[in-house]
Amino acid sequence: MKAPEHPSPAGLVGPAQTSAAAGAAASGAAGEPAAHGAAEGEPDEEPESEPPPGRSWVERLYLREIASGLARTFRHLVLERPFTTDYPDEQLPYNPRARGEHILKVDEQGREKCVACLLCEAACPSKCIRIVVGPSPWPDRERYPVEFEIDMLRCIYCGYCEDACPCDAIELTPKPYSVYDNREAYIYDKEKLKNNYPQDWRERFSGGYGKLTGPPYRGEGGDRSLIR
Amino acid sequence: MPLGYQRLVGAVQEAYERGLLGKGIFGIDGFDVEIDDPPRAPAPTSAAKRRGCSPRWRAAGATPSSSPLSPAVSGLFGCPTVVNNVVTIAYLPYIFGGFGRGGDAEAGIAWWRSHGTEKSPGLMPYSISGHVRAPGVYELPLGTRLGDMLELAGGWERPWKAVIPGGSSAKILRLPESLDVSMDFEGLMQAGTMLGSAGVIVMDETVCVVDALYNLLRFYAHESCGQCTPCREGTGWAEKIVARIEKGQGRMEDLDTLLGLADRAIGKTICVFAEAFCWPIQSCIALFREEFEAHIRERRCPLRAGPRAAAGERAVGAGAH
Amino acid sequence: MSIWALLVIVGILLIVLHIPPGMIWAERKVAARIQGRWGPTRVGPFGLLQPLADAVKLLTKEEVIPRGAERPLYYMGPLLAFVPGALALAVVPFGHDMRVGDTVIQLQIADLHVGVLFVLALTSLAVYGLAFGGWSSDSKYPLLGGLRSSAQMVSYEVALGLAVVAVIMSAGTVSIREMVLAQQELLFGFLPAWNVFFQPVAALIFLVAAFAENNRLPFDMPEAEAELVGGYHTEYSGMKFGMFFLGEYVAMTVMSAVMVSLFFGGWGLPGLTDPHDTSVGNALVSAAVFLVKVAALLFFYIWVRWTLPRFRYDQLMRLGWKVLIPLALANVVVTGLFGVL
Amino acid sequence: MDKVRFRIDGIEIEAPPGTMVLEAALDHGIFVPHYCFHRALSVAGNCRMCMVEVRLPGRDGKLEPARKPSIACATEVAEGMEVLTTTPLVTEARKGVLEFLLINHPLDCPVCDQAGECDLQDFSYEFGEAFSRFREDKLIKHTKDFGPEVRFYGNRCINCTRCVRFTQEIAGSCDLVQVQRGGHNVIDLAPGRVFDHPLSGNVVDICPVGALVSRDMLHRVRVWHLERTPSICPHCATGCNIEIHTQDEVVHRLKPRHNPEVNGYWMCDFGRLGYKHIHAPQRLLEHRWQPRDRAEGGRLGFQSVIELVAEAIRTAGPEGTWALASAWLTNEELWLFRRLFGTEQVALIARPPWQERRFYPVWGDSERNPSLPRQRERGRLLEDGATFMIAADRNPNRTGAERILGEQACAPARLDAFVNAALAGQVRCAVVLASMPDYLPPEPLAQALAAVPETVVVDLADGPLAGAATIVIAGAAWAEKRGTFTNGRGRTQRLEMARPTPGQARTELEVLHALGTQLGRPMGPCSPRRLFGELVGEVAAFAGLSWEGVHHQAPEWSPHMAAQPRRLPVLSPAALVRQRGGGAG
Repeated sequence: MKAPEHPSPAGLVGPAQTSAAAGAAASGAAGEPAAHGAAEGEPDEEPESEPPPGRSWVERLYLREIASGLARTFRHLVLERPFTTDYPDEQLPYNPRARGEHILKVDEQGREKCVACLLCEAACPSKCIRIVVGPSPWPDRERYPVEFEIDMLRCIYCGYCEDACPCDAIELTPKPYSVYDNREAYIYDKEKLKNNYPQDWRERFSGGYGKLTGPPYRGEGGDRSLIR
Repeated sequence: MPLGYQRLVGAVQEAYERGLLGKGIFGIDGFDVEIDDPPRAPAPTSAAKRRGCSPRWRAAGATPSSSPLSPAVSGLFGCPTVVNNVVTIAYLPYIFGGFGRGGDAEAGIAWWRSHGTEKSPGLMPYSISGHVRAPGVYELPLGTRLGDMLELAGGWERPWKAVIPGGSSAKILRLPESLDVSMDFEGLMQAGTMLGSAGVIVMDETVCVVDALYNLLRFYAHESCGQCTPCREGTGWAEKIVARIEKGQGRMEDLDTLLGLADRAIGKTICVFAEAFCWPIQSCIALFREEFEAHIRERRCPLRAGPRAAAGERAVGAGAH
Repeated sequence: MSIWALLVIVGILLIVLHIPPGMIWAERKVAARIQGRWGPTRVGPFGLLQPLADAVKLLTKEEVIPRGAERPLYYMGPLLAFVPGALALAVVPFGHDMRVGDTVIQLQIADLHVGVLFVLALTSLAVYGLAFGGWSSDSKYPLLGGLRSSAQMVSYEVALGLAVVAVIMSAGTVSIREMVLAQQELLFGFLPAWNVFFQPVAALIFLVAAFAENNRLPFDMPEAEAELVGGYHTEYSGMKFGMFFLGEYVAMTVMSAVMVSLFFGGWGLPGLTDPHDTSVGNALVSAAVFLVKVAALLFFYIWVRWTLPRFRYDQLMRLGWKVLIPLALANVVVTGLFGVL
Repeated sequence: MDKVRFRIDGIEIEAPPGTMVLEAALDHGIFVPHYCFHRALSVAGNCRMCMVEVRLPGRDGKLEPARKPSIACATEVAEGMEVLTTTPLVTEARKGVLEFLLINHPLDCPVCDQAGECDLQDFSYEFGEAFSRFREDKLIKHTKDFGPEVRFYGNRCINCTRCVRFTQEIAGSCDLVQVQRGGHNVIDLAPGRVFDHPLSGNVVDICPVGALVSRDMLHRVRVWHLERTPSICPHCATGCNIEIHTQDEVVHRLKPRHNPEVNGYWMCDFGRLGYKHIHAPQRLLEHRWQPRDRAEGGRLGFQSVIELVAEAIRTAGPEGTWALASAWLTNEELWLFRRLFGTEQVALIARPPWQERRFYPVWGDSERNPSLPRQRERGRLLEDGATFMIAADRNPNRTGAERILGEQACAPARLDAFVNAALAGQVRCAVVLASMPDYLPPEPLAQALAAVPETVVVDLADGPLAGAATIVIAGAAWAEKRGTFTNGRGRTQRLEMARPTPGQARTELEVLHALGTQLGRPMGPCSPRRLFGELVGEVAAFAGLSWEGVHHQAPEWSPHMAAQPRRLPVLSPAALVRQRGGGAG
């Protein structure tokens, strides 16, 4: 099998060359730009799609490329240290502005700060918030959420609810998304939301956690993470 | 019950007894003149103004209304209505009845013109109050020089600082610079203020202008009828700001706020009450700005003994809006 | 059958059955490290028990069988993919002969005189497993995967066979045992007399064809995930899928073992093993050498997998039919000419 | 009288003299923000929000720029006047007013029920400023329940006095007054009063802010969730135009829809709260079979129940079958009813009127309401000087029934005939299409129905009617139907479906259509629109009407109505108050 080294584009060659190229193509010598078969140095292919000019058949065996590829992967295998973190033993620090699960904040007396205005519900693009409004049992406000549910499976953690809240009652903590084995567990009710950012998580994000690397968590004004 | 009110009611009763009021007076059948009791309810000042000839006279609220253009044609209950000041009515007999001149109206008019200036003839009862030795009502010809008037009222031992020439809603004037002002309609207009009710309030150098303004505004906040928005909200707001400045808790931007709210209130209300409470604000700040700034800077009233912004006094305005 | 032969069978079986789990672990680890990850770390030290966990998972998974599946063939598929490949190991010598007392024990289950042909015959049977599995699933992806797989394996078997023909021609025997023994000499005093030096072209063709036979990257067309979901085993779940999985690794092991025996001197390594010594120690060392060689080839399998991209199917076919087969034929002719000369 | 020609923002406008600039502007699509102005009320001019710049021609005929803005609501139009609504003078004036309004207004929009439909929010957003210079303490005013329907939040009040004027001019009760003065100015109940007037709910509608809110809907929903469906109030023969506000298929409130010829801007509290029966716990959600003589029976699917009814009708034969329609059925349903049962052995059941005595319009007492003559001049009043009318007839479509089934079929005598026939044992099967809330059948009727062997009742809720039945079909409430009602004065108006029927309930149209099909009658189309088309063609009283024409606010009167206007008996508010005190409504 012999093929012209630099097959020219059909329109630029003479009749003889054209017929030779056509003959070569007809003889079925069209082949494979890659690899293993032609180690002996036999010319092996006439690609049907013409290769870019200026590349010899030796180059088109791509042996050098294969070898260098193997070398590179081998170098990775032997020399380079993995750069992954060993989650969950090792956790990267969260940005203080990371948006994880919600918390429903309470005041000094443990009452929800939420006044059930439903602005978060209105702002929510995934419609994951469900609030049942009722007259509040306390004299200093009129309405409060009798039920407050967030469907964490629907939530996209966009933080719009936090932006919409007029009384800082809902907040997205850096606590990452939890995993459960049943769907019901993903629907957080009011009690769960109120206690969704417990002490150990707060310590964790303020640098108190063992394998935490990176700068400790600091909220704006120092009290962002506090339940207030 | 105020003395003036008692006298008014007494005079009306007397007129009824003598047959000058009531049905068929002067023996003419069908010539009825009735005088209603003035409303005893504490009507706000604004309701008593000229435009207070309200179709709501019989309704509960004494509030001015956007009045017809001419009450004398169509006023109360759609009838011709004339509302006049007591002073006007009191002078009528002197002028038209020629009272004391033998019932000659011409003579009365001539007598009236013999007083006062060309454009403002006649007499005016000036109610001079404040820092003069003999405060009281002085009936003087229009156009009397302010300085003469104050000397007439006895003068004062300390230098004067300011005068409000035409009732509390008139713009304030600085003394002694304005002692030569002619106390008539035109002269005061030239001086940038007005004759108004001719209530002359004189203040000497011991008077704090801020405190005086606060006093005025407290009055206006109380007297606003509350019908239309700029006056209802503006009077209370201005009072609170000036109270704060007087207590030494003011801020420099408060002065701009005061002038701004005055701008926004003037000319936007049904009656002229907005002007009434805004003109003192504007003139006091214009003429005595350094005194306001001293209050704010020193955080106390410079004219009172001791700092007024004592610790423990409640911070005004925390958390508003 | 002597007790020794039974022991050898058991031993080889044990070794062979442990290679796929090890491969799985190694595959995942090597892949991970090449990609800058850690790979399995949670199950056992260094994640060594990961294959066990995988096995437990596969065994406990629900078996889902498509409604339209051709049941008998569907069940046979995984078996055919696994068993013949494993059987081929019977003729591969795992080490030098071992004399215990009076008995000479061959570390080989059966020394067939037609060993190479036996290997070829059995490995080509595996294509049935794939074709059955693909066709009987009654699903388009497996069907396409099975079709591709049969076409590919049939194509490359020719090249593979022709490469072996050249080796047979130069070795003059079809017994793997004899071939291995023939490679224990030294050439020119320093070069092992391995067939790879006599038949480099055949070795290369065999290597490439072995990749294709095992459906390994860069020739894993039958299960190209991007196009065919899972190829012929798309509809398999649980341990049936596990059998396919196992079959692939066993087939790789067999191919490596055959290749070591045919081209890389089998259990011999000059200087370490002595072909004339039949002591137990020498036999064990030779077995270890064999296993290391196999492991090295298996590593090469993995290494290539995580280095090279997948071929297109037409490229694959073109390479097989237009390059490898002519080349192998030419190689046979050249070998024949040398033999005549 | 000649019209006055003037210009607003450069647009040439003609208006009759006496028109206020604000009205003229709104009529011509130029929006001028306003709070205290309401078209149905007298002009107060106290919010100062509608200030515009008015330029009048001077002596020389040239327009002179205004020194200060005027309020558009109290400025009468004048020849050659030029009104500008967007000059810097006006913009600044609006900003000023909004700043003043907001200084004492609490920022409690999140908990305010008005949020979302609040003029203060809207105007602040559009015309106001984003900040306030107010740094002082806000004034605190009282919050209290004015009456059973209305709660007052003094802090939110902007003292526009619309509510006060409403009680003076429309309701005539003068229940609400402004007390205190200055910044402490606040709305309160007149001494000794309770705001339980039957029109009290309207002050919630006219309150531009959240000061007066509905106790019925307090904290229940946020208005931006509500879907609005135009419809007709069914609770009396007035046929007030309303909007049904629903969220997730639950009706949350009814609001009046402006129709100057029916209800103006208003509706009464009976109608306003008259949606509760839609979600009543006693609501029928499935079809039942409860034979008199046997123990079995139970729930049935729709097709089965229709088969059962058809079987009963066939068994009874034409002579033994009577059908009763209620005055709550739509015209389309009545038309199908007539096609199915004819006009002979049918009768009409209806809720009894408010009271035995019929009242005539007594509202609009000009002694108490000095602005009334002016309103009459402007054509704001309904006939006879009444500001609003509640019909004594508590059924929405008696007129329609009379037109379709005939006067005789709807007369009480026919019902008596049915009762007599039933008690005499001549009736084998009775079909009752009731679907009326709070309907208590009179004692003879209940006895008669119980005496009929097969009684089929289509109704909304479990009650005496459903109790007397052998077959109960769950029907649809008025908010779940499309169709038309013809009100007491002969005006045909369209109601729209605001929510689907709950459970297995079906509209009467579906029931009648399925029944007719089951009986083998040619039923034709089932859509209300096409049935109305048939009705227009077949019944003379509906001739000339069109489905589109009777929709929404189109002021189309039926020719029948135009030829013979009927006087509608209405009630005095005092009587209604007494009735409500007795627990009616």
